[in-house]
Amino acid sequence: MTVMTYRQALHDTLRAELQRDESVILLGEEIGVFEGSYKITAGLLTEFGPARVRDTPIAEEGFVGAAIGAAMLGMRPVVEIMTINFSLLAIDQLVNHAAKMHAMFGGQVSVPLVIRTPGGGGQQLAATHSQNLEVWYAHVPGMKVVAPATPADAKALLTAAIRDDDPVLFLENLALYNTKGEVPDTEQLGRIGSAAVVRPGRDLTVVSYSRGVVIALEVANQLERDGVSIEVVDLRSLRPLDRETVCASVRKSSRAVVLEDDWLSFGVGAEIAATVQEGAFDYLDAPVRRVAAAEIPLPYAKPLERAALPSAADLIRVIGELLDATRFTHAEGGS
Amino acid sequence: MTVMTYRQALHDTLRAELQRDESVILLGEEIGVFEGSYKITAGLLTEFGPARVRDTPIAEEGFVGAAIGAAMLGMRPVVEIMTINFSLLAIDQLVNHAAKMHAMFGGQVSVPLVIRTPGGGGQQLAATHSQNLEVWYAHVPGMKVVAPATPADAKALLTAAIRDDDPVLFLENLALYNTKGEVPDTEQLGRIGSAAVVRPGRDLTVVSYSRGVVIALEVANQLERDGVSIEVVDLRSLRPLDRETVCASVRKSSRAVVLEDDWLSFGVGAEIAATVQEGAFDYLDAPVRRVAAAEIPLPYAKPLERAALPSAADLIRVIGELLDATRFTHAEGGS
Amino acid sequence: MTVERESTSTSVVDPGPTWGEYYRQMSLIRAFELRAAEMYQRAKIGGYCHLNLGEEATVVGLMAALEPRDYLFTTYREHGYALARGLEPGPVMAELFGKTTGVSGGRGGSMHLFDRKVRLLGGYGIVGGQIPPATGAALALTYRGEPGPNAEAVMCLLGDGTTNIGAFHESLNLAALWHLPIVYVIVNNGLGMGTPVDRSAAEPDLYKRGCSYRITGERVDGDDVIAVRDAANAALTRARAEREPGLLETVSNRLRGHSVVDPAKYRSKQEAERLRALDPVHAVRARLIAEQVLDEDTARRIDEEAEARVDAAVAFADASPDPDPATLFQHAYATAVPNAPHRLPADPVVPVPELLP
Amino acid sequence: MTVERESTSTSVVDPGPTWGEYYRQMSLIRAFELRAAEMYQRAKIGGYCHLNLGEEATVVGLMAALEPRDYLFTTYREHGYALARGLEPGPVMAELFGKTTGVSGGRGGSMHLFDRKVRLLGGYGIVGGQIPPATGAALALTYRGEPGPNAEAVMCLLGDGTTNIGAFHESLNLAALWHLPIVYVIVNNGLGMGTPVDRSAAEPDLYKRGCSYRITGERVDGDDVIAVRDAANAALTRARAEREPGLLETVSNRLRGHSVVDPAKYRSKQEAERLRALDPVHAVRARLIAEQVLDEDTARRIDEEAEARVDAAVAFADASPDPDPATLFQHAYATAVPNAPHRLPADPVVPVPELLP
Ligand SMILES: Cc1ncc(C[n+]2csc(CCOP(=O)(O)OP(=O)(O)O)c2C)c(N)n1
Ligand SMILES: Cc1ncc(C[n+]2csc(CCOP(=O)(O)OP(=O)(O)O)c2C)c(N)n1
Ligand SMILES: [Mg+2]
Ligand SMILES: [Mg+2]
Repeated sequence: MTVMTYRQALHDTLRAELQRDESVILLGEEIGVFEGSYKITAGLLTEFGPARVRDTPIAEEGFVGAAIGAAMLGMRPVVEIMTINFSLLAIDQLVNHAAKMHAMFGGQVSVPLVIRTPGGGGQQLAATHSQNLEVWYAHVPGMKVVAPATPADAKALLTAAIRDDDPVLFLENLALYNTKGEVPDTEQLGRIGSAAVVRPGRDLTVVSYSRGVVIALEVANQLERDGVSIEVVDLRSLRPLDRETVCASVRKSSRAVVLEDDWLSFGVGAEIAATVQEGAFDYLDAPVRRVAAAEIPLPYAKPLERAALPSAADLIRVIGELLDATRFTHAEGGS
Repeated sequence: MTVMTYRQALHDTLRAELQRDESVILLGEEIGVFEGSYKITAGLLTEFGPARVRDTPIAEEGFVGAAIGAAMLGMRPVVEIMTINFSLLAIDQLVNHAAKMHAMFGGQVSVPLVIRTPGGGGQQLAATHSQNLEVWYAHVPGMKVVAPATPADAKALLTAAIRDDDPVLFLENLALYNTKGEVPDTEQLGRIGSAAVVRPGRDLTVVSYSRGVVIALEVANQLERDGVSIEVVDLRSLRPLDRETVCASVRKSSRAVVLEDDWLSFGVGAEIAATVQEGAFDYLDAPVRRVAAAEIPLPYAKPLERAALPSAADLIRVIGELLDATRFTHAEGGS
Repeated sequence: MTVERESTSTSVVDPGPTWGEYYRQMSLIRAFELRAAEMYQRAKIGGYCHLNLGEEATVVGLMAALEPRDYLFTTYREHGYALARGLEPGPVMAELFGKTTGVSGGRGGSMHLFDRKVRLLGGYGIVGGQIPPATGAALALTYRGEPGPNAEAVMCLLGDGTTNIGAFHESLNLAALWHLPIVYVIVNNGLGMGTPVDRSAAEPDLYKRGCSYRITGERVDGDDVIAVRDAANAALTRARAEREPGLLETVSNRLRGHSVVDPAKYRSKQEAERLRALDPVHAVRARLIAEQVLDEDTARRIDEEAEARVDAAVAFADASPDPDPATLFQHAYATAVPNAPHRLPADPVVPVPELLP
Repeated sequence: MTVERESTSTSVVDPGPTWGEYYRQMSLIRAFELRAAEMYQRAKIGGYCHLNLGEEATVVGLMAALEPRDYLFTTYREHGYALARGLEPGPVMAELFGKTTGVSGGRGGSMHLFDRKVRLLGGYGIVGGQIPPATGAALALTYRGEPGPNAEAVMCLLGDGTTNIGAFHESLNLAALWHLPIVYVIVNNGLGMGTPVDRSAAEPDLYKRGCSYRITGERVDGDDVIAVRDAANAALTRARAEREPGLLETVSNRLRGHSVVDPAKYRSKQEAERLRALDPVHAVRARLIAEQVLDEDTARRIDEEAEARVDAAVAFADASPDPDPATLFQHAYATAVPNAPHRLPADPVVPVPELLP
């Protein structure tokens, strides 16, 4: 085990996969000479040369599509899209092409492509540079979407994504890059499609993914001091979605909150709440609540941005409401 | 009142708005000389000339973005995107630009733009031409998204969309164009953001929108003969979403099914189920169920396509399951 | 608008087996497409159905230049290419019928023919969508082998209307910048749906649109099989040897509507008649007979053989089984993972455990 | 790579009030940008912050050509344009500080300056995103008035790296096809982040990239205010009178990193020094003094005045109020509609009615 940042875990995994498999290539804007907007690919151009680590022009539709074509011929391109906001320029290639090819062409071709891209707000990057649009990709059959919250999962899931034969959107988060955690030194192959109970608890389940998990764990630790026992489920994978792990947790705890950085309506939390009310209907003591971003193009000014994004305080407030409501119900019910 | 097709209602409304307001212009591929892929704009080029009814090259990002710029200067462009699948090529302009501008520029500019586009499968158009991606747009603050199910609503909501100062995605459906209904002869100004109980009932609420409403009504009529009373809520608007009308219905009926043509995970139904379990938690006698498309790139072959898309039979089966389950619970509960 | 054809081929009819084969292919494509139209009217074929009628000489010329080792990316208007690339008419027709024996297992339909064996890497229905992947396929080739006369290359087809979309620009820039072995072929049939070239492209001499990437383009008469073949050959040779992308414009006509359902009312009677007179299959046939490369009997036999093959294709497609709905999720993913949502429309989201009593 | 500058301006320094004003603007932009960098380091400014350092002559030349009636669309590197367009430094700095008195009410920040009054229709942070709307604004002008010397026009700025994106291609084609009164200006500062032009554009003579739309382009020395102004004027004149789009490339240097946080390590020491020697503000200042258009005292006064205005701008921004979180949903929609989701992160989705006892 080594303690390292999320950034380092990504970097080391890319390096290991480049070393291991000649068909792995990296493509993206500024990943080579500039060493990556967020320095994930620092040093890799020097080590592997410009054919393996390829700087592209600003042409998202073009180079993402080119990565798809290369993947069709057996390469394993790992593409960095600078932020998920810019993936909109390539979304036709991802959704109308990469996600369709395997099924539409009757299984004759596969597209072993990884799109690495960070999402998230909170950096005062304003409305067009602060989005969390992973729910769009999670909606699309043919895609796989993973969103690791820890350096260890970043390593394990990036390894799995690169070796997977389907297009995988690998979601990073600007606010996670500098977070630290223990990472196993040996090769790790994560399981795409499986969630994890990252903290066991009795009273209430908080479901989240990516950066939200960090906040959920903070809140869980804090509330423990008040005698409240929170279970935290880290989805890790949005497509496929591990509904069973989520429902099993709520069948135990009877209450759930979903925390996400994204806008509420039609967000990830909607699917989780819908799943839980179906899969744990008879176990729920209170409605599943969602803590999510205010539905507004995210403003630049710090006080507005702060008000719009969900915080630990918001999560604590909603947990409090649910536990109060539940106690009330319990009292009434005579338990 | 005149009985007319959904297509005719759209055509007549476009014509009326072109006559009424000089700033209304139509743009799109093949809307002029070709008269529209689905002939919605037939005759309008001849009547209003090529400046008002403008054929565009195949350049969705370009012409949608151009419509945005024209809207910023006070025009009211109504753009046809041939099908919603092609909107992916323009989605950066719609989501990163049109939806952001009013808020991001501090209210100094508005974008009175309408995007008309049909979605839907069932025409054997295969995976890339059969999608229902309206949920993506419904997720985005700054957008308005309407999805009328009837010719009358098509008229009222298109009129409202054209006169609205925000970008509106106006969702049509290939399978609705030839459906007929009564349309008032006088000007109708619909209310964006409001759902409607289009059929009252007692036992269970079916929530749907666009073509799903037609199926829901069919099923409701059919089940009435069996003594089952179904309430049908037509969302009509996906953003804003009229949660109160949905919840009020379920608070009466205690059971709900959402029917949608789209894939299940992270679809419209997820938001509806999540909303209902929160807004009508204590009233629900059974989980909200969702009837939605199988999660697979839609195959071309008819038997596969049929199996993948939700049908009246699917809806009936799920309603049956819910009512059975409920009766069982009721019996147990001793009512 | 009539696009003038700059490099009219001066090729005399070269006698010998080649011409017989070219005419055989043209005749087959013609017969296949007419039958496809008929089968569409009879609802054996669904969705959209775009035909190569009028483009037969282009199709055959291009495919004559393409080596088996090369990769081909096409548009939704690709039946003829599949045939000229050597696929049997049966599995192609079966795909149009949505049968399991179809080249794409009935999952793609008319717009999405794919066959790994002959390196036909797909028909694509999103305008311009094939261009970036084709470019990326050429990129993959640069990791595989050295440039040289025997190198592999990619051919990417696109329509005239498609030169106006962003993917065209982005891809050609990448190909030039990265020195990729690819030939982009603009199949200029004069129209994108109902829109003539000069109403969609501000530079209607489409072969000149490589200028923005220092790619020199060439225009050939798309009704001239040999001219098309030779121009494609030259571009492919350069792509193989020098790893430089090429741009070729073939100019032909679309004899019918955009797809089977389009009556093409936006074309005048005279225009339709003018086009009929230019029918490249009739023209080649007449010329071959006139120049005594084929005699009328041989030509008739070729046409009859084409008809017979198409008859057999229809019979094959008709007799083939429909895909079983139980196979719906068969190709959901290439790599299996837990929790993949294989769920029919009325199934519950999760299996709900029985409540304890 | 050094981009050669084809049309080096032969303009002598024309004496009189013009030059004083141009230098005043250049000096103000320089002072403003240096202060912005400082304020960013002091965390008064958040997000990304891209500066016009090295582009001052281009900015001033372009804005000298643009009439008040014209519309301007810019990129995220636009502080200087806002100033040269006549906005007070105070509200511009206040926008960078995220204050209510900012030009965009503090909602846009550095990348999204907008001011209706001076027809600055936005800074845009998505590369190429401004090009289609700018093109559409020009389309709107064709419904408003007749072509002629007094017609309105649009100027759309974009960077060298931005010529490789699809929106550039699609927009220029539309503008040419529809005869729109717009001038696209490629502000070629040699780099897109760390990528030199010849590694991103297969035709690195960017002004030639109008060829695909029959738009003739021109390249000017972006360090030469007069040359820039005159070339922009010529293109605008044609856009107004003939309704033909223009393409102008200005060649200058980016003196620092891509944004304030970029140390530009990918540039060698020598290169950085070479660029410093080319600093257009210093060069113009020295030349004006050498040719006795300004004396050293006047120049110093201008510089001091610029510093003072920027001091005042910072004071103004600092003293301005932060937006009140209660106004979060103020500009959610231009047309109010029922059920708009004005909900804070911890609010319930719907108000839940009290259960009857
Ligand atoms: C992105 C996108 N926009 C629009 C369409 C609808 N469409 C299908 S084919 C076509 C015309 C294409 O014309 P051209 O490139 O000349 O090819 P041709 O059909 O003539 O072979 C259009 C507009 C589409 N399929 N994809
Ligand atoms: C679509 C998109 N892709 C990538 C980026 C990240 N990005 C911001 S500026 C920039 C470089 C642009 O270079 P250029 O056009 O030369 O403009 P300059 O910054 O030099 O003014 C990049 C890649 C973005 N903002 N949008
Ligand atoms: Mg064509
Ligand atoms: Mg630049």
